[in-house]
Amino acid sequence: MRAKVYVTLKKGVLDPQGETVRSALETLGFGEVRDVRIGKFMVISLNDVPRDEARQRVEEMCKKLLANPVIEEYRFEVEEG
Amino acid sequence: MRAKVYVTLKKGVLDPQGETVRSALETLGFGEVRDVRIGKFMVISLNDVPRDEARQRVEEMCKKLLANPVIEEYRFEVEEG
Amino acid sequence: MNAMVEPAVTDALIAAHSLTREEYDRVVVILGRAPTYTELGIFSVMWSEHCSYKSSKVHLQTFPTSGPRILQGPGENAGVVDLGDGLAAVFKVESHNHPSYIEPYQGAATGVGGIIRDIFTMGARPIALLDSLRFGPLHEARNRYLMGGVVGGISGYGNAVGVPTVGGEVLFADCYSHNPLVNVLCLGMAQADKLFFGRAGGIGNPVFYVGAKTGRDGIHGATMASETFDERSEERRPTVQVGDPFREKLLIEACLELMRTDALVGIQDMGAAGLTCSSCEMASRGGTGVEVDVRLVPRREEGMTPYEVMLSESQERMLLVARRGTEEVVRGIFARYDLDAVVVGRVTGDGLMRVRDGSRIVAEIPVKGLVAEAPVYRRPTVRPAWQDEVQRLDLDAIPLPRDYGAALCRLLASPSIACKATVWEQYDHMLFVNTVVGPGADAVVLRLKGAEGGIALAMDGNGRYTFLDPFIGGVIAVAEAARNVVVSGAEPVAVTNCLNFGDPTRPEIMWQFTEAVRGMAAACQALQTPVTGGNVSFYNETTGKAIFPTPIVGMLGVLGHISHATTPAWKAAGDLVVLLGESREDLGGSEYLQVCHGMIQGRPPTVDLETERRIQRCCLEAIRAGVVRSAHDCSEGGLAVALAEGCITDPDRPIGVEVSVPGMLRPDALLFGETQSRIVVSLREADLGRLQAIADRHGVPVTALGRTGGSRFVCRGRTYHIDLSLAVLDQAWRGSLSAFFRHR
Amino acid sequence: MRFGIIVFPGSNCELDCRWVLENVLGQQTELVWHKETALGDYDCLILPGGFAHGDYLRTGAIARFSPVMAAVERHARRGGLVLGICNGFQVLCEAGLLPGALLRNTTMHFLCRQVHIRVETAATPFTNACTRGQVLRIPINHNEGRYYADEATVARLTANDQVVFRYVTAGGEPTEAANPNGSLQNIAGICNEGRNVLGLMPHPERAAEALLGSADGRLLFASVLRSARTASATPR
Ligand SMILES: Nc1ncnc2c1ncn2[C@@H]1O[C@H](COP(=O)(O)OP(=O)(O)O)[C@@H](O)[C@H]1O
Ligand SMILES: [Mg+2]
Repeated sequence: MRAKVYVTLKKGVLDPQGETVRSALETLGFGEVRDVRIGKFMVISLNDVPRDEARQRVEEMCKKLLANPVIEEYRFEVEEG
Repeated sequence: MRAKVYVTLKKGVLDPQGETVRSALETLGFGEVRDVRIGKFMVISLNDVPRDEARQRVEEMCKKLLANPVIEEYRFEVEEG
Repeated sequence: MNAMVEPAVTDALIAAHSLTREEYDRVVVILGRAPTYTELGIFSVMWSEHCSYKSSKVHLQTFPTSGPRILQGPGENAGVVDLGDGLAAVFKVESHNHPSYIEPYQGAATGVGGIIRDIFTMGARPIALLDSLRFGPLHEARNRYLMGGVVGGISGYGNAVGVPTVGGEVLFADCYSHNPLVNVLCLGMAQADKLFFGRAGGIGNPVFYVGAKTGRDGIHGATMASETFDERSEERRPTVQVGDPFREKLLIEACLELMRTDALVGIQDMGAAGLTCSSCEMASRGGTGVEVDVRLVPRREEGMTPYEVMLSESQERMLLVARRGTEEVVRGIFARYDLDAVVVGRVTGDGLMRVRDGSRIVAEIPVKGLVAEAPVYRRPTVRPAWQDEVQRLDLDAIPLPRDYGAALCRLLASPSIACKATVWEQYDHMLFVNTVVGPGADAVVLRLKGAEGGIALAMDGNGRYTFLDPFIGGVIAVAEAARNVVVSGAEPVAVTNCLNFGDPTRPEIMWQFTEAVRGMAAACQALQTPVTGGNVSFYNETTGKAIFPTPIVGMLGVLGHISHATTPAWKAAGDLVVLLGESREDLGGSEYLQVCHGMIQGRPPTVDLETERRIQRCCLEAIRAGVVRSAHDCSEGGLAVALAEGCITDPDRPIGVEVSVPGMLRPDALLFGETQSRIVVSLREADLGRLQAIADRHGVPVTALGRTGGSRFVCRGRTYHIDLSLAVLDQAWRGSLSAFFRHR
Repeated sequence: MRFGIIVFPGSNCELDCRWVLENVLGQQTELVWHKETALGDYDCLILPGGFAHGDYLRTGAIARFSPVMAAVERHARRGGLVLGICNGFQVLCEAGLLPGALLRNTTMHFLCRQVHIRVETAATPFTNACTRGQVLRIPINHNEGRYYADEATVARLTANDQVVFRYVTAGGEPTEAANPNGSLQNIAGICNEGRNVLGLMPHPERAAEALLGSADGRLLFASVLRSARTASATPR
């Protein structure tokens, strides 16, 4: 089974990479872009276990390693197959 | 409106970061993790336009700037509000 | 694809492997039969230009390669120079032009990784990188993208792998727009009596595969680097490799640790043509055979065929031969760094490269046939019909500038001359706390810890000169590199080089190549700086349009005492500014003609190597005697630019200058001409006599130009007058490149 | 005095720290591989610069779980000195031994250059040989040096005099132009409440010999030596 983890910068935290992409898009003629925020998208393949157990394990992974609560927040989905 | 863009490494392209995170998770006791691939997750806020038009524009953005066709592929969703 | 069924070897398949009919027939003779698919792949990479040097070999043999300090000339993974005190410098330059065009960040990054492996393979700790780069004009977004990616890749990989990038050069011209050049030099330090070589010795000894796992990366990268670009290059994109500087850092430490044991017999990096090239080169050097079983090779991907495993160019991998019985020592060391170390085969006595897929033999090739009997070509050469045309230059038709100050500023702002700080600030150039003179001077100077002395390194090569006259271009590449090392306080001792040219099957290109090599050989001879190695990159063309022929010279110099380190910047107000050497009316091929008149015309300045040698000796003696406080050679932009750089290159201490340049030449030639063998020095007034004495002994003309001081650049002559504030010069020189990258 | 220099896979400034401590300051050092679980008795531990675990995921994120870190933490809790330089600072933040985090430079570029930093407090074992307000010339070398912490934390740091260095102009002004990476309030280095753990982005070991352009960085090591002397003078 697979987990998809999304790690993004917290609201107040400045995202220079996103801002750089926004201004690059603007110079490329995409003036309609108001704001860009860039985070991480992780795809984790797991040995099959009951969904709830998997959910709980992935939650642990995020808390322990994948996200830093000082600057980031995370969200994830677990899917079969 | 907002577009969510997912940029991932093509299949077969080495992902040193993902592999390093996988082995870190393993040493942390998450032996059930078989594989980790790390990509980008971008949230783009746009001025409102008809959905199809927005879709087409975001497609262009991905082609032109957001993804590197040499090693990456992309996927996106456009949502109101 | 099922490992058991391999495609039949058809004419189409042979062509797809860029082997000619004749080459294929040769393969059949060597094998005494038709090759298998895997064997065809092995021959195609081993006989590619990149691995076999088939078009360049006979010419490279004309380089002087021996000297009292040379411990290892061309032929091994890198050259080795004796520094005394039991220390040896190991250095070499490598190109990664084609991969960097296809994917600038990863192309440049993996180029850095590759040259570093060449160095620690020899038993040396890599301590410095230099990068020589060529791009198209920056007003084109595509060129900014390429440069940003390449610099980012060198920064990203070099910094993380823990080898400082201490210097280099960047030059710009239209011809590089569709074919940028990325040449990287790596220097390592070793104990002279503890060098290692890529030799497979000791029949029955285990062959270890160490480092990263094998994937389908860069399959046919070697043949790609040997083909001209066309629209179809896009399709080749999947062959791009991704570098992992972290794994390479671990590989460096693990290999150096292993080298401190007595387990290691021979070691070789897996570069172009990966496992194939490394195993048969080791067997060839060792006069042995090698057998490997692809089943045992650690893999990253499912269902790889023997063909793919043998040709993969996955990065951060090494092949090594250990003494039988030391297997556990090897495994133990690599385990400590969490790296794979697997026995994949053994050394044999039958002189064959045998590849097994388990019990099945998929390739069995005489090593001699692959290496020693590889094709060698003396390709036809023709002086291009247009050569006379581009050399013609009618000075009378060229108007003098109305405003010489404006012309100077345009030159200082020309990206090829402008300050490259936006580039080098992205590189860790201080690691290992050796960098006494970092990027921004004529050469970098590194101290040698625990010794009195130091070493200097410079890279140079002016493609425009070489285009206008390949022989002179070759001479100047060597002479300027040596001069840059000399003005930094070091004696030039050895050369590495990278020869970037077009399609060698075109007689005009081959003529450029042979002429440039002839010029380089002559200069190396005269300046007593043997060639210890290098790299040839052919097929630098896109859709039939070749780059300027661009030989890049990496010059290694030795400082007897680190206190001899000297920089271009004035040291104090009130010093005398003196020119060593003579100015001639050399506007041909100058940056001034291109920038101010849009012309790439004329004959480049000629070099009298005896004069060059005397001026270098003179400058070095003056530096060692403590007579001069700054030294800077005249290169692109000529005397005026050299003087301006004396004022502004030290950001913390700008110092003005007031000079008048005597001479009967037309003023633009006097100020901006690029006559070679000229060096600007500054010194205390009291030392002028001593400088004069030294110069007389060497028969070097000395011209006092004026004095340092104030906050303006003032330069007067009979018919011109420049008076600019240093702020204006600084803005032109320092502000130019960063303006192009401001959005980033 | 005995220094332990922690070596993570990917660290690369450990030999430079060793060079300065042994050859410039005549001290004893030992390199400690990250897989060690017990530490010899060291007066000061140094977490050097580099790219532990390739800086993958987040700088310092994986290194903080290295076996040796438990021992480092015990050493710190016991009041032992810990100096984190650049990547070492990032590791200490991830490990929670120092508050806040270090983010991507706002320039979006790796930056290797000399900067000026001002000593904001001499009341630490790492700055007691400096004077408050003294300006030091020391190089930076990082891609993720933008110090960030939430307002409450920054307020607490300021109130407790835990901000040890700020990026300033040569004249000592903490201007925006003098801030190379977008750090909050130009913060270049901080210490913990116990003042025995310091993290900074600039590299003092790269500014310890005049030959290399500046010897200002030596003051940090000199401070450590001095505090050791006073400590040994007053029995524990
Ligand atoms: N790509 C680069 N990387 C690092 N340093 C560079 C690079 N390009 C130029 N430099 C530095 O800029 C200075 C000027 O380069 P260059 O104009 O080639 O000098 P010269 O004219 O004396 O050969 C040199 O000190 C060189 O080290
Ligand atoms: Mg020069």
